[in-house]
Order: sequence, then C-alpha cells, then structure tokens
Amino acid sequence: MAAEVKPIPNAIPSPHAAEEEDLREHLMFDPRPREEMNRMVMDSMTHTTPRYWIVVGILAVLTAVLLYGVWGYMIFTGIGISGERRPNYWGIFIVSLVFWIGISHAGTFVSAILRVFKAEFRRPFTRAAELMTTFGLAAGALWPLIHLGRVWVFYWMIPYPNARWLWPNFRSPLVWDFMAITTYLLSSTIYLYLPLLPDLAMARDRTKGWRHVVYKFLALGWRGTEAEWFRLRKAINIFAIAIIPVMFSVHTIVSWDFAVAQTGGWNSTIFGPYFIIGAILSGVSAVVTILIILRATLKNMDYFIRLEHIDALGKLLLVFSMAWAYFFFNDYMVSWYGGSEVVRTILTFHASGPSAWIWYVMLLCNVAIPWLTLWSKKLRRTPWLMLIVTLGINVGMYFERYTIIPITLGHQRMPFDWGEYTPRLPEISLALGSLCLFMLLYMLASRFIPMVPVWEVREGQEAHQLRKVGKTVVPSVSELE
Amino acid sequence: MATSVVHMALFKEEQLDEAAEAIQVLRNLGISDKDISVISGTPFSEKMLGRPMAWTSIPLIGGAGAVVGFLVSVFLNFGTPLLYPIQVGGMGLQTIPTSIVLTFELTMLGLLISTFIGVLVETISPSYGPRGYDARVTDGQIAVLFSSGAELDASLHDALSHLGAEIVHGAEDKKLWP
Amino acid sequence: MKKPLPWWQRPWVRVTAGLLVFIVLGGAVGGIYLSQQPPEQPIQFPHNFHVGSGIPCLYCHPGAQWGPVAGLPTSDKCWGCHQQVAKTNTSPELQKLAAYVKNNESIPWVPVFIQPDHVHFNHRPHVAAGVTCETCHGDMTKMTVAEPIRGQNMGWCLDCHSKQEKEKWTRLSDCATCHY
Amino acid sequence: MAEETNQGVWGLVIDLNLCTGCNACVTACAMENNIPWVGEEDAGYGRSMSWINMQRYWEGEYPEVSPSYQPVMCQQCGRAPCEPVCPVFATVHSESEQINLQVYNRCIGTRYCANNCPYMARKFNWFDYAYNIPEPMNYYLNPSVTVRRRGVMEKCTFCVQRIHDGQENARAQGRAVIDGEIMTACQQACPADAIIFGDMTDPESQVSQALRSQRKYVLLEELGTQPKVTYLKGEGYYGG
Repeated sequence: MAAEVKPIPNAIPSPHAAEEEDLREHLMFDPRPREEMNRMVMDSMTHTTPRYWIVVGILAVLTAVLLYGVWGYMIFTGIGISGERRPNYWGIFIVSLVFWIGISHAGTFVSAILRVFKAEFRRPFTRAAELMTTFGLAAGALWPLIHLGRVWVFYWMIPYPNARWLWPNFRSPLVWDFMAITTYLLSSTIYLYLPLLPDLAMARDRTKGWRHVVYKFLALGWRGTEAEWFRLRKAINIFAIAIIPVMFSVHTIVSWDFAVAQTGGWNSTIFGPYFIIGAILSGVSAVVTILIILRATLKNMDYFIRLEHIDALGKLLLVFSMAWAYFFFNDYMVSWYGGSEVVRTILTFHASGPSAWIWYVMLLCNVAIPWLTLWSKKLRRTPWLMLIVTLGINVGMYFERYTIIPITLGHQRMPFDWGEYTPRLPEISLALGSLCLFMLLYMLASRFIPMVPVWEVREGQEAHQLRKVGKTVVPSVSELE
Repeated sequence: MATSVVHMALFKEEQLDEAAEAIQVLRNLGISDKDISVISGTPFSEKMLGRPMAWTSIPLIGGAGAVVGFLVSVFLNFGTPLLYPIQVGGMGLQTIPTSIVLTFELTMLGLLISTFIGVLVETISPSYGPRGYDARVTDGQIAVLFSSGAELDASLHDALSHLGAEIVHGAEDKKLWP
Repeated sequence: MKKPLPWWQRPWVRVTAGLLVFIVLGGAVGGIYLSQQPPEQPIQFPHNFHVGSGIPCLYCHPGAQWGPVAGLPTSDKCWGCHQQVAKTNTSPELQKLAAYVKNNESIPWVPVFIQPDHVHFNHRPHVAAGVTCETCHGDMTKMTVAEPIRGQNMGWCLDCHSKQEKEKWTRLSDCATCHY
Repeated sequence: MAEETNQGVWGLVIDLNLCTGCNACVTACAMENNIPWVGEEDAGYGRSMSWINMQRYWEGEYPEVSPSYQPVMCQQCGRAPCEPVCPVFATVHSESEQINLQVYNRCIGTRYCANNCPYMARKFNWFDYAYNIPEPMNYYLNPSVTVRRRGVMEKCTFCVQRIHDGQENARAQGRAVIDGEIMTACQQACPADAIIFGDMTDPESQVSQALRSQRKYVLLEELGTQPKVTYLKGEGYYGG
C-alpha cells in the first residue's frame, strides 16, 4: 500500500500541473524512507550551533533577571512596584495571564480539533503546536501567582483539609480559574506526552549517553506491539475528544473572571465565546509564527513544515479573524445599544480616551491587516509577510486584553474614582521575562523532544493516495483505524 | 514454553502484506496466536494484520476516574460549604450554577488523568507473548515475533524467507525500561 | 536536558540532595518543635505549688475577669506574700525575686499564651460563659512554668465553639468574632 | 445573654446637607483603624489608604463654583459584589453583625474584590506601609485593630472593634446595647454631626428616624447591592 503513495509516474503534463504540485505538497506525497525521516528529526534535535547556545544563554539570563529577579524583588517589597493603583487594580499581570492562556489554545486546537475532524495537513506540526500549549500554560500559570499580593499563601486556593477548617470559595471565578488551568495544564501535558511515546522510543534507539538514559526512562519501554498501539490509539481518542471541551472551558472561565463581575464593560454574556475566538486567533497566529521560525532555524524542518501548511493555517486565521470581528462587533453593538450610561462612557473612552491608540492598533492588527493580506494565496505563502501578520495579530490580541482590563477598569461608575494606568518598568520587565521563559523552554525542548511526530507523518503518508480521475489526480484519504 | 526460543521475522515497511501473510503461515504451522506478537513503528491495526482483537481497560479506568472526579466535585461543591458555613454576597451556601463549573473541571480531570494512569499502568505491567526487540522497528520495520521449539526451524525458515523476511534467531529481550 | 537522571548516581549529587532534604525537613521539624516548647523564664515559677496551695488563678492574673489580657503578676504582687514567707530567704529562685524587688525592677516574664496580631481574643466572655482556665491553659497543677498547648490554632478554637449551643453558632463562627 | 441572637443591623446615615467636607472623619478613621499614610509619592499616585473617600464635585461655572462633598466608605452591602469573587473567603458577610467583613490574614491579594466593588471603597496595601512608620509615631496604632501588612486588601469595617466592645460591655452588664452607645470613629469626630450610626432594626434609634426622611438615597441603587449606608440630601423633612 505504501507503494501507491509515490507520485504516479509518467503523469501527463497538464496546464494544471501547479495545482497538482500543491496537492502533492499538501499531504506530503513525496515520502522519504522512514530511516531518513528519523535521521532528519534526530539530526534537528541533536544539532546545535554556537549561535543556538548563545541565544539560549541570553534567554536564560534574561529569564533569570527580568522574570525571577524582578519577581523576587516584588515579593520582598510589595506589589506596589507595579503601576497598579486604584481603580486599576488589575494591570498587565492579568493581561499577560489572559494572553498566555490564549496562546495555549493553539496546540489543542491544532492537535485535537483538527485530529478529530481528520484535517490531514495537521500531522507534521502537531508536536510544535502542543509544545506551545504546554509552555504557553507554563508561562501563563505564572501570572496568577505573580499577580497575588501574598503569593506565599497561594496554596489557600487549593482544596485540602486544614487546621483552619476553611476550604476555598467554590463560588469564586478565581477558584474555577485555578481548577481549569490546573486541569488544562495537566491534560495538555499528558496529551503532549502520549503521542510522543513512539517518538521517544525512536530517539531511545538512536542515542547514546545521557540522552539514551532519559529517553529510555521516558519511553516507558515502548516496543510498538499491537497492544501498545491499540492502547495509545484509544487513549489519544479519549483525550482528543475530552480535551476540546476542557480547552473551551478554560478560556470561558478566564472570560468569566470579567463577565461575572458587575463592572461596567465586563458584564457581557458574549465574553465566553468572544474570548475563545480571540484565544484561538492568537494561538493559531503564534503557531504560524513558530512554524516559520522553526522552518528557518531548525535543521531539516523545511521537509516537514511547508508553505502549504502555513497557507492552510493562513486560511484558518482569516476565518478566525472574521469570527473575532463578528464577536467584537456583537459585543460592542449590544453594549452600546443597551444604553447603560457607564457602558456607553466606557465605549467612548476606549475609542477616544488618552489610550485610544491601543484600541485602533487592536482593530488594525486583528481585522484590517489580516483581511487585506490573508485572502491572497500568494501572500499566505510568503513566510516573512506571514511572520509580520501573525506577530501583528498577537500584538492586537494583547491590546484587546489591555483594552478590556486596565482601560475599562479605569472608567467605572464613580466618576470621582476614574483613573488611568501606565505600566511601570518592573511590570514590563516581568511581561518580557515571561516571553523569554517561553522562548527558552521552547528552544530547550526543540533540542530534546522530537519536533515532528514521525509516526504520525508516516501514518498519514500511508493513508493518502493520489487517485486518477479523468485527466487529473485527486488526493484521497483512507481511514486507518 | 520453557524450551522454546523467540524468533523474529523482520519485514520492510512496505511489506505489510507479506507480514500479514507470515502470521497466517505461522498459524498454519501450528503456532497459536498468543505465541505470536507483532511490533511495528507505525500503528497497524489488528484488522490489517489479521490478528485477534486487542483488549484494553483504558476506557474503563478513564470512566472510573471520571466518576471519582465527579464525586470529589460533589463533595467540594456541596459538602465543604456545610463544614464551615460562610455567607457571601447573599448567595446560597450551595449554589447549583457555580457548582457546574467545578463539577465539569474535576470530572474531566479525573477522566484524563486516569486515562493516562491507565496507559502508564498497562504499559509498564508485564505483558504476555513472546518478547524481543530490534531497533530497526522504529525505522518502520515490522517484526513478527514468535516462539517455537527448535525443531520447527527449518520449515519456518523456508516459509518466512520466501516471503522476504529477515530472520533473527533467538531474539534477545532487551531491558527497555528500568 | 532538564532531566537529572544521569546525575542521580553521582555520589556528590546524592549527598547534597540528602543534606538539602535533611536541612529543610530538620528546619521545619525543629521550628515546629521549638514553637511548642516553654520559653525560658526569668524565674522558674512553680505553678503546681501555688495552685496546689489553693491560690485562685485570678489572684495573679486578674485581667481575665474584665478584659482581653489576663496579665502577668508584677514583683509587688509576689512580694506581698513572699516578704512574709520564710522560704523566701532560703530558696535560690526566690533570691532572684528579692533582687528584682530590691532593684525596683519589673520581672521580665515571657508570655506563653499569646495570640497573633490578627486574632482578637477576649478573656471576659469566655470566663463569663464558664470556661475554666485549664480548658485552654492546661492543668497548672502539673506544670512548673507555663507550657504551651499543642496545636492551639483556629481549628482548635472552632472545635470548642462548635460544641456550644446551636443558636450561638452564628456568632461563634463569625469571622468578625476574632478577626478585625 | 438573652440578646445574643438579636444582634441588630447596623446602619450609617450621612447628611450631606450638613457635611462641610472638613475631612475630620477621614482623619479619625485613620487613627482608629491603623490606616497608614503612604507617603507623598504614592499618595500622589492614587494609593492613599483612607477608608473614606471624600468625593468632591464642583458645581457651576468658574468663577461661580461651589464644591459639594460626599464621604464614601464601604457601603456594607447586603448583597456585596466583592464577597463571592474572593477565592479564599477573605471577604465574607458577617451573619451576626450584618456587615461586610475583610479578614486580613486570610487575604491573598488577588484584588478581585476591589475591581468588583462599584463604590471603589477598597484599599490595597501596595507596600508594607504600616511597618515603615517612623519610631515614635507607631504609638498611635490601635491595639484593637490588626496592623495590615503588604499585599492585603482592607476597607471600612463600621469600626467593628467598637461594635464588639459595646456589645461585650452591655452583655457583661446584663443589658441591651443603648442607641448611641456604639459610635464609629467618623461619627464621633464629625463636628457637624452629619454622621449617624446605629441599629436599623430598632424603630426608635436615631438611624431609623433619619431613614424615614424623604431626603434619603443610596448610592448606585440600581445594582441591587442593598447598601447599609444611606445619604440625605436636598429639600425635604425628617421623620416619616
């Protein structure tokens, strides 16, 4: 069966050759032997240049100083070194929390939703996206802690029997948040690990020294027996289906942090889906950003990650950008039409207050630029342009959260207590530090975890066939299970 | 069984049909299905290889975990407020809308974690059938392992090499996990 | 890369890890142990003898009747009796008392039963409700210097409060009863 | 101890016609409740801790302007939006005093309650202000009130320590609390007697009488928070 995967020889040259070529590329109809793919992946993993170590070193120092150093200083002096003040009790700590939790939606979206719906183009980059989920959550889960006034007693949010007879308040959205983020972090980490088992076994068989010891431990003695594959398939199926509602619940609950409050501009029933769409928009953009960077910097990745994938994700991005605009407009329209005095003043404040430029940059990056560029196949296949567009979308999404959190908070019901918020240096340093942490973790993982699920790619290549229909060929995908 | 040796017939990745054939040959030569096992680098379902259905208790373990998670959430939502009743914001002590959130999260957490524990336990618990391993499997090769006495060797060897298999006699069982 | 497994076997790693665990655990255990020990007092005051000879607690700690703080006796109060007691001149512990009185100094008693700043305890309602001293302070007929009661935390308070009459529970479980 | 079950519902009435905006209440509150001063820089940045916000609004066009003042403290809502959002029960509804509590040592500093307070009545300890009070000045600290450390939220408590004290005294003397016996610090300090505090369940108390005025209103009534602080302003008369 694998033989049929190969391109049909002597295909009649037709004016549609370019389209055919795309098809081939789309589902990777140019299979290479498994050994070669393994070798390519192992190579990308073990190959390090001095430049890589310099970047890692710089990132490590930056993380240590900008994130942990400043955080430690803040713990010892007080949260006051941030720019927060009455009435802006939440600033970019919470903005960053929402941002990173949003980023973490990408992996699950790519590898669970696309897996369940059998979108075949997902195969080569599921791992890259799942890693983003895990590390995005690792960076995001820091923020609720950084943001606490007394972080050393954060464990009071954990339900456990104690000498105080007190349990957490399960009516508080922050406890839901805590539970949801914990659930999502654990399940997405496991969901990263399960499909990794065969690849870890592959790495185990091809390494020596400390790597071998670690892979041997992590691969759990994977041999590839029928029972093991069967079990893995069952577990992945359970995960793929169960993790989707968990993913939706996480960002819905994050949105409820705002929506359940009576605060003007927050109390909106549409916040749940609006936040989810925003999260997927920023997450998928981040996936594209990372894929472009991986393709450019990681060895052998141009075979696995192709312009076709970026093209396909670009189409998704256009759809999500439109969906985001729809939800944004819906939220705006209903709030504005409702005519509540406080909400109307907030909406006016967003668009014409001293921070209005943030609101306009948000609309520019999230709507205008994607709509103007992503419709074009040619532009979608231009990596540097896609890099700019996707980075722009993430800037726009950051600004969206910034508009919703500190700017809205500054303009509430008591006009005497209106205020503005400007982040101070320590906060900005922490925000940059978490970005450094994310990049550092990702870079380290890229040299430790096989970045391409070779067995999934192989499985895909076996499932795909080119079928001749009349004068052209069409791809067909068979069910493997 | 004590005297039998584990042999391994290695097939190239594209020789799936031959591998399936080889299993049939082994069966015809009187080796029962439980003395055969197939290891591969790509997921082939038992249907493809014409093998008996594998069985797993992972959905069961996952379901049990979900039930445990549900019960824990019921205790946290409806039990803990009674242990020390604290009024907040004019809400009742046990509120159903807020309890749904936690119930969902903890049920899912129970389901997903126990599914993983199921995989972990089943993977590291001892398995039956012939054991053996070859690193070429992760290169996509298909290894058909079978245990048989030494006297069957000649006929087996012929049949299997006819199918294009590379035969490893007395495949060693490497210790793959500490 | 972050997996420390290959270094597990190295002896210095194990020794360091062992030492770290030992220090952390030892520090925790030691801290808890020390917090449950009676502090060093300026005079080894024999509660058992005084209570045994029939002196009521409120004689030396009268504040318990009317306020939050029970009070620790001043040297005047001790001297009121002890200047007439023959043993005062012989016992070495009582020589210390005599010295405090002579130098007109207060006795630097170390309070044993202290509440943290965020807990507001008042003796009066407890005494009025008929709670005996030994319920919270232990049996003083068996102690010389006062010893702390183990695990006297919020759960300990609530445990007793929850055993009171049902209609009092609203007030006795209210956070503002102790925390403001 | 017959009156143990009936603790009363405490209420505060502020007559804005009488208020001159002299800030005596703010000062008295700070002294009573160990409210630290935050220093010039932070106060200018909007981090002053006073539990009473003296809100000043200008009326008219310059130069014909006249200020109006409104002291806004925690409104002790019956259905407080700040309470259910706290993850650790640091701010709860007191069943026995019918006020809104802040338990300082339980607070972990999420600041969610402050966001959710429509009256902006909550103040946050951004730094260890109270522990940086210079040497002789720390003698002003009131031993009946916890000194707050960094990272906790705080707000007006209706001087709950005074309520406790009054109730406890009355109980020890075997009588009910007399109206006017328990005074909040702001009430005590108000030179214009614009602040009235007392039991709203007692129909004869000064608070209940004031509450029958036609001039009464509560802040942001449309939110349904059921505040225990009532304001009197404008034309009208006292009494029902």
